[in-house]
Amino acid sequence: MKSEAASTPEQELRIVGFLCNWCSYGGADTAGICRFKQPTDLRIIRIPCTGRMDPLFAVKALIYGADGVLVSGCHPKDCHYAVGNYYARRRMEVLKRFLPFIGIDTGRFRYSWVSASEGQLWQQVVKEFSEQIHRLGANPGLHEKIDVEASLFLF
Amino acid sequence: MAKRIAYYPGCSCSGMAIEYDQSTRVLCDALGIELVEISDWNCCGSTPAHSYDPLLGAALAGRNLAIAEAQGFDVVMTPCPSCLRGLKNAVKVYEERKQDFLDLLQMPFSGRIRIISVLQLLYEDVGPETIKNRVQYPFTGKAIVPYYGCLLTRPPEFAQFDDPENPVSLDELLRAVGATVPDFAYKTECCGAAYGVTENDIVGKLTGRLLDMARRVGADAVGVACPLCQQNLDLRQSQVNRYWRTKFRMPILYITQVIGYALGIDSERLGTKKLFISPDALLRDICKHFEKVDESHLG
Amino acid sequence: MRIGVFVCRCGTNIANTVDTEAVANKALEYPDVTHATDYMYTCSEPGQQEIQQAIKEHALQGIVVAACSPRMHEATFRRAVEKAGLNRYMFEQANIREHCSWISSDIEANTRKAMDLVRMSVEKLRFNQPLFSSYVPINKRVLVIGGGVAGIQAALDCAEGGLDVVMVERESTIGGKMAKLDKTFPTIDCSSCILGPKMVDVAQNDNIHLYAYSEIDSVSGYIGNFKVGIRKKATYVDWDACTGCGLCTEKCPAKKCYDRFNEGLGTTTAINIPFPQAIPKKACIDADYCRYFTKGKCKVCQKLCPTSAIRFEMEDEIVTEEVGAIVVATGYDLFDDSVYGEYGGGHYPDVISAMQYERLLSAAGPTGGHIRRPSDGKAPKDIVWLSCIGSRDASVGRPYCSGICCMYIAKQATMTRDHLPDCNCYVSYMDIRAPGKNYDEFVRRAQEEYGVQYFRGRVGKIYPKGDRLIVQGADTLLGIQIEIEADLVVLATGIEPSDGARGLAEKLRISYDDYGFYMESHPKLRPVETNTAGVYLSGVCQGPKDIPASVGQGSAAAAKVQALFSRDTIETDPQVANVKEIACIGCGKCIDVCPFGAIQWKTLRDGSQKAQVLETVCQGCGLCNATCPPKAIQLQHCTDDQILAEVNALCG
Amino acid sequence: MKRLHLLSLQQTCDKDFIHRVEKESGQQVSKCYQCGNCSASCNYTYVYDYPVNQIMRLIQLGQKDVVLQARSVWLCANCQACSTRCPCNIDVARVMESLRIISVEEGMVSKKKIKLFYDEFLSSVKKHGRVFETGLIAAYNIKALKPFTDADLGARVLKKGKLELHPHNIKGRKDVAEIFNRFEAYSKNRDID
Ligand SMILES: Cc1cc2nc3c(=O)[nH]c(=O)nc-3n(C[C@H](O)[C@H](O)[C@H](O)COP(=O)(O)OP(=O)(O)OC[C@H]3O[C@@H](n4cnc5c(N)ncnc54)[C@H](O)[C@@H]3O)c2cc1C
Ligand SMILES: Cc1cc2nc3c(=O)[nH]c(=O)nc-3n(C[C@H](O)[C@H](O)[C@H](O)COP(=O)(O)OP(=O)(O)OC[C@H]3O[C@@H](n4cnc5c(N)ncnc54)[C@H](O)[C@@H]3O)c2cc1C
Ligand code: SF4
Ligand code: SF4
Ligand code: SF4
Ligand code: SF4
Ligand code: SF4
Ligand code: SF4
Ligand code: SF4
Ligand code: SF4
Repeated sequence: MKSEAASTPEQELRIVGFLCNWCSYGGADTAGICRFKQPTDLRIIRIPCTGRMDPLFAVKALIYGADGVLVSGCHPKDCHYAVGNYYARRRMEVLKRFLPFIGIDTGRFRYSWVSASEGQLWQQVVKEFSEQIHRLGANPGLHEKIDVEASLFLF
Repeated sequence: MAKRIAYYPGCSCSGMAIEYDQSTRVLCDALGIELVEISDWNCCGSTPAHSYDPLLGAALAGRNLAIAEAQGFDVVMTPCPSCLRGLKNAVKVYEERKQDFLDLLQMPFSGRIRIISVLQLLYEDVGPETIKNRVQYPFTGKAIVPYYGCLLTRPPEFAQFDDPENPVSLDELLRAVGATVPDFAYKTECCGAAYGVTENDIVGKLTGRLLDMARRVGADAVGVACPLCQQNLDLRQSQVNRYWRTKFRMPILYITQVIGYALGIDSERLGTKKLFISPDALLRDICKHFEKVDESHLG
Repeated sequence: MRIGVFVCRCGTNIANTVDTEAVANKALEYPDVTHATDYMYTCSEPGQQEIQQAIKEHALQGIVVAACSPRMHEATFRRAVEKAGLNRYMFEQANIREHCSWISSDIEANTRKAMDLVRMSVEKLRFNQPLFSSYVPINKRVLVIGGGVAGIQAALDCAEGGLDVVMVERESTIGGKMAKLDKTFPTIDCSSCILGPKMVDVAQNDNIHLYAYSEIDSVSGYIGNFKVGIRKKATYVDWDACTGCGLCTEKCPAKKCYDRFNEGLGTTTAINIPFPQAIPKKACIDADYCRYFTKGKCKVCQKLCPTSAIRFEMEDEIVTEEVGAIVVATGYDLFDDSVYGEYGGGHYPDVISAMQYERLLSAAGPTGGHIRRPSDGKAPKDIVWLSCIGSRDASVGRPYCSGICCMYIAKQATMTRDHLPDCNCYVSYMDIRAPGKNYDEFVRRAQEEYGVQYFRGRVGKIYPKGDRLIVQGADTLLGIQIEIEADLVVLATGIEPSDGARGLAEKLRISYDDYGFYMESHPKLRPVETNTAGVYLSGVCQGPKDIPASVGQGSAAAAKVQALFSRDTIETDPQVANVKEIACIGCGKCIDVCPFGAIQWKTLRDGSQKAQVLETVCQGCGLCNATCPPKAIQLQHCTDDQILAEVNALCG
Repeated sequence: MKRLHLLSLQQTCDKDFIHRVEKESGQQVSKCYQCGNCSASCNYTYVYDYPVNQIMRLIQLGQKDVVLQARSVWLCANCQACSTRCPCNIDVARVMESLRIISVEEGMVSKKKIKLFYDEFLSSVKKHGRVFETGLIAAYNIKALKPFTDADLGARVLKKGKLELHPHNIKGRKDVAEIFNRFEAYSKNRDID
């Protein structure tokens, strides 16, 4: 079954957000509580920690047609689990370098650090990233079929 | 210990401090170190060039290093701490502003050359132990205070030698020749060298302080490793005495002269006659025939 | 699975910008959804009842509520579904308020987004599994590491509450630094008068078992059930027999031993009781100095001891204790001032540290409380204190403020003026930091009533002149250089974590900062907890503090332990990692990354090694899950399948 | 010294000057927390108009004119005591040196005689390849209008045979002069940038 987003008018694109429960998810809540207006393209998935973030999730989303992927967590040093986001940062950096190999524009991927109180910052991150994705336009999809599972071994 | 290194005397040591140059040469010779003067060396620019732009100073000093490199040397030794700083600065500027430096110098330069002072050579490469074993006339019973001056060990990251607050190299060399070495609190205080000519009130005050402290700790002489310090303490001692109404008559000897003398080198060859405050009485206590030393043991 | 979807209107909060009815209708098209409706206030009593009723009526097996943020009401709804007989993890909440209705006024776009969010929740829920907490019994004994004032306070508060306390102190007596102090700011109470009774209480309390002269060897287990190996270091004296009579210490011929208690002012004997009020008051031989150990001959103490307590053959011994919680109170050490060559600490005898000065002031100290300078025993006429030695100094790697020295300088200077009214006291300072209750008043008094001369500016150099010291400094308020001739210079050395703090942290699996101070779980809201459940902090081991703050934290840590022990069991959070043993290839990567040491090896019958998660220790971060190459380890309730289901709902 | 009475912080703060000092010296002046250790350690504080910690403070406040005209800038002997002891790891001597360089560029040299000495020194080097001490001191004393300074010493130096009466011209003195020329060209270009 097709998702709702796919059948929407042209101007709305599909952005998947992976947010850690303790900081950025709370930051997005704060932005909402403060009624900070944001573009509507983003859909958020809650994870306990950016350390939980398997780069494969982002790769799969992009391969299956998401137009952008945003990962956000606690500021380095503020991780609820002490070090999770250090691992995350390393993995995200590798991911960024890897995306061009499967023909995906690195501009479609971004990670950020936003704390639970930084509603304003969250609004800014969402605005900027949404604008960036709109500039890039809809994800054209992959030209070549690639073995997603195999790509795992690159990490 | 046959060893060949490049030698940079510098302007002071070929003029006012000629005895530092002489004593350095004869001492190294006696220790089996062959000094090869950098051919046609030029002034390193010293503080004045540095004050315009460290780049200018670096290029002037760099010419000497480039010549030494071309002659195949990997170590340059200089007795003068001010030249030491100038030469080391050249390497530093070369690392920081390579292109500007080379544009100015217009000579091939690799920057791999090591620059040391004669004090460093004596302390690290020869070692107090070696010197101790070769002493003929120990300075037993004589108190010599070690005065390093401000430049030899500071700033520590640049000097890469000894401790910046409590250096010991000169102390240990003096001890090696049998001298008593009192705790000298002004070891690294600045003597005002840079203003010998321009602001001699300042020099008078600072050197006076140094001499006073040396006397308080019971010094018979001051051992130095810098031509500018030496000049201020020795040549200007009379000015200090006028300024402070004191009657200092404190011999100021280069470390190369002290060691050379202890090793049995003729004082004439060490240039002690050129000192303004005569060290003769002190030297006579060490060796009665100080004017006619038998140098046969030097080999 | 039969899924019910409830879309909340939140009054107008959601309904104003989301067509909730349309969202509910759309939900009926999603797989497994058998019931969907919208409701005015879902979290209200009637709202919850509506859900419970629907569960029964439609035999629902899973519930999705599309409403506010789960950070707001997830717990409420989980309880509600549980009451209706579902497992509480068969619930998902879609955030259509904070993440949707409130951040855009475009009704069409919001409605579309809400539909997506509900769909993602439904797809995730289809992979949910019932999860069950387990209950592990708590061993209601607590270990306190470090017997300074902070550890003593924690131990006494716990024992007061009826808990069994094990205290481990590495010196031969408890008391820590406070036992060395003479008087304490800001009230100038006598330190041993207020600490002494507490130390005695530790000795006399039946609930406290003290291991002095002992250290932590190993720690295993988890909250409620730690197993701790304690190394009892050899004292060469049988403490059950020793009565602390002190005969041995009087006659021991090895009299040139470094006196740790007196900070190296003076010497002591190889067999030694640190001070008269020591707890336990037992003798201990320092093998580095004892003639029998160094030269093979002596045994004078053995001949003298009336209770035959000396045991030269004694060796270190490891004992094991089982506890349910740990309080770390290992305090601090002082910065080594000899790093500053220009001040001559360790070189000039009359340049001493503030702790040494504290011993000079103490009536029980090496000078009997008379202020005498170490070089020649003369009473000083001019004393200079230098603040911030090894504090606020990036060039020696100590950029932080030690927090206590400004105050103890004021204390030492006023007390000096009391003891020696003719002695001039000078203090060099950069800023005066005295933010406690009655603290600034105290510093003002030092200046106004006691005539202590403060000058603002650091000191550049100290050097001897005759038998005095010249202190060369600057008065930056005047913009000039100044000189003071002094008989004695006191360096206010800063605080650093106690020696070995890092090693202990590794054993306890707690984190420490760049300097080795232990990290609290949250700098404001969880100041005595660590990120390792069941391990608490108190005193200076967490960061510079004075006595009131150390004691306060000791009590706070005790309160946390009491709260933990007020239950008989710990309910574990089942949202933890879990290993599918068949898939595990035994690579050990998960063990390496887990920040909490929650994974260990398990050997199967065929001898193969598999990872195994300690449910009670796992905090549910998921780092292992993301790391595991064959994805054998999965974080329950947030598995790869569940996350990918959400991704697929959007992009598939 | 020119005493400052009222400093209007916004109007007199020259931010470009702060950047220039920081760039020239490679030091971050905002790191200075005014402990005063540099002034406590500096042997020249007593002749300075502004002790060196105040120089640092004035730079932080962007007080270009006051700083560049300060006597302290040219009385600093570059002895490195301050840099060795600064708790904030600031190379203070390097900052002072940068101020000398900038003050030359800006024509704001406070101690003209020291500058004069440096000029004479360098022109001696440019001419001969090495410093001709006798000529240098004579030239300096005449230009500084104090021909008899150190005259008492002159005779004694002469007696010891230490004064050279003729300059030693090195063979490569043209090469040395070329370095000076290239440097001048380089400085001019840099000014235009
Ligand atoms: C000179 C000076 C004067 C002071 N004056 C005052 C004052 O007047 N008023 C005031 O409020 N504060 C004062 N303080 C501060 C006061 O000393 C501290 O706040 C207080 O002692 C902290 O207590 P603590 O228990 O945290 O640490 P500590 O007293 O350091 O106790 C820690 C204990 O743990 C032990 N230990 C360490 N590591 C281990 C280990 N691995 N295993 C087992 N045991 C271990 C140590 O041996 C020690 O007994 C002063 C400090 C100094 C330096
Ligand atoms: C401008 C400012 C900024 C600050 N920033 C920080 C910061 O960044 N970080 C930080 O750590 N601290 C900060 N603080 C300090 C912080 O606010 C306090 O430390 C903290 O709020 C103290 O909490 P409290 O519960 O003790 O007191 P309060 O917050 O004052 O709470 C006391 C409560 O008791 C109620 N109450 C009072 N009397 C009665 C009565 N008789 N009966 C019933 N109720 C009563 C009051 O209404 C109040 O709700 C700041 C303070 C200020 C002024
Ligand atoms: S469940 Fe949340 S959204 Fe619904 S009424 Fe309650 S607070 Fe509002
Ligand atoms: S060991 Fe013996 S002599 Fe020493 S204090 Fe104990 S009981 Fe007394
Ligand atoms: S055996 Fe050791 S401890 Fe005992 S009296 Fe002799 S030296 Fe002292
Ligand atoms: S408390 Fe005072 S003396 Fe101690 S580090 Fe802080 S400012 Fe310096
Ligand atoms: S989820 Fe986190 S805490 Fe739990 S075992 Fe995995 S890495 Fe360790
Ligand atoms: S990382 Fe995965 S495969 Fe490796 S040991 Fe852990 S659970 Fe097993
Ligand atoms: S020593 Fe360093 S920090 Fe202190 S006043 Fe001088 S420059 Fe500033
Ligand atoms: S370098 Fe200059 S400012 Fe620094 S201490 Fe020396 S003379 Fe003073």
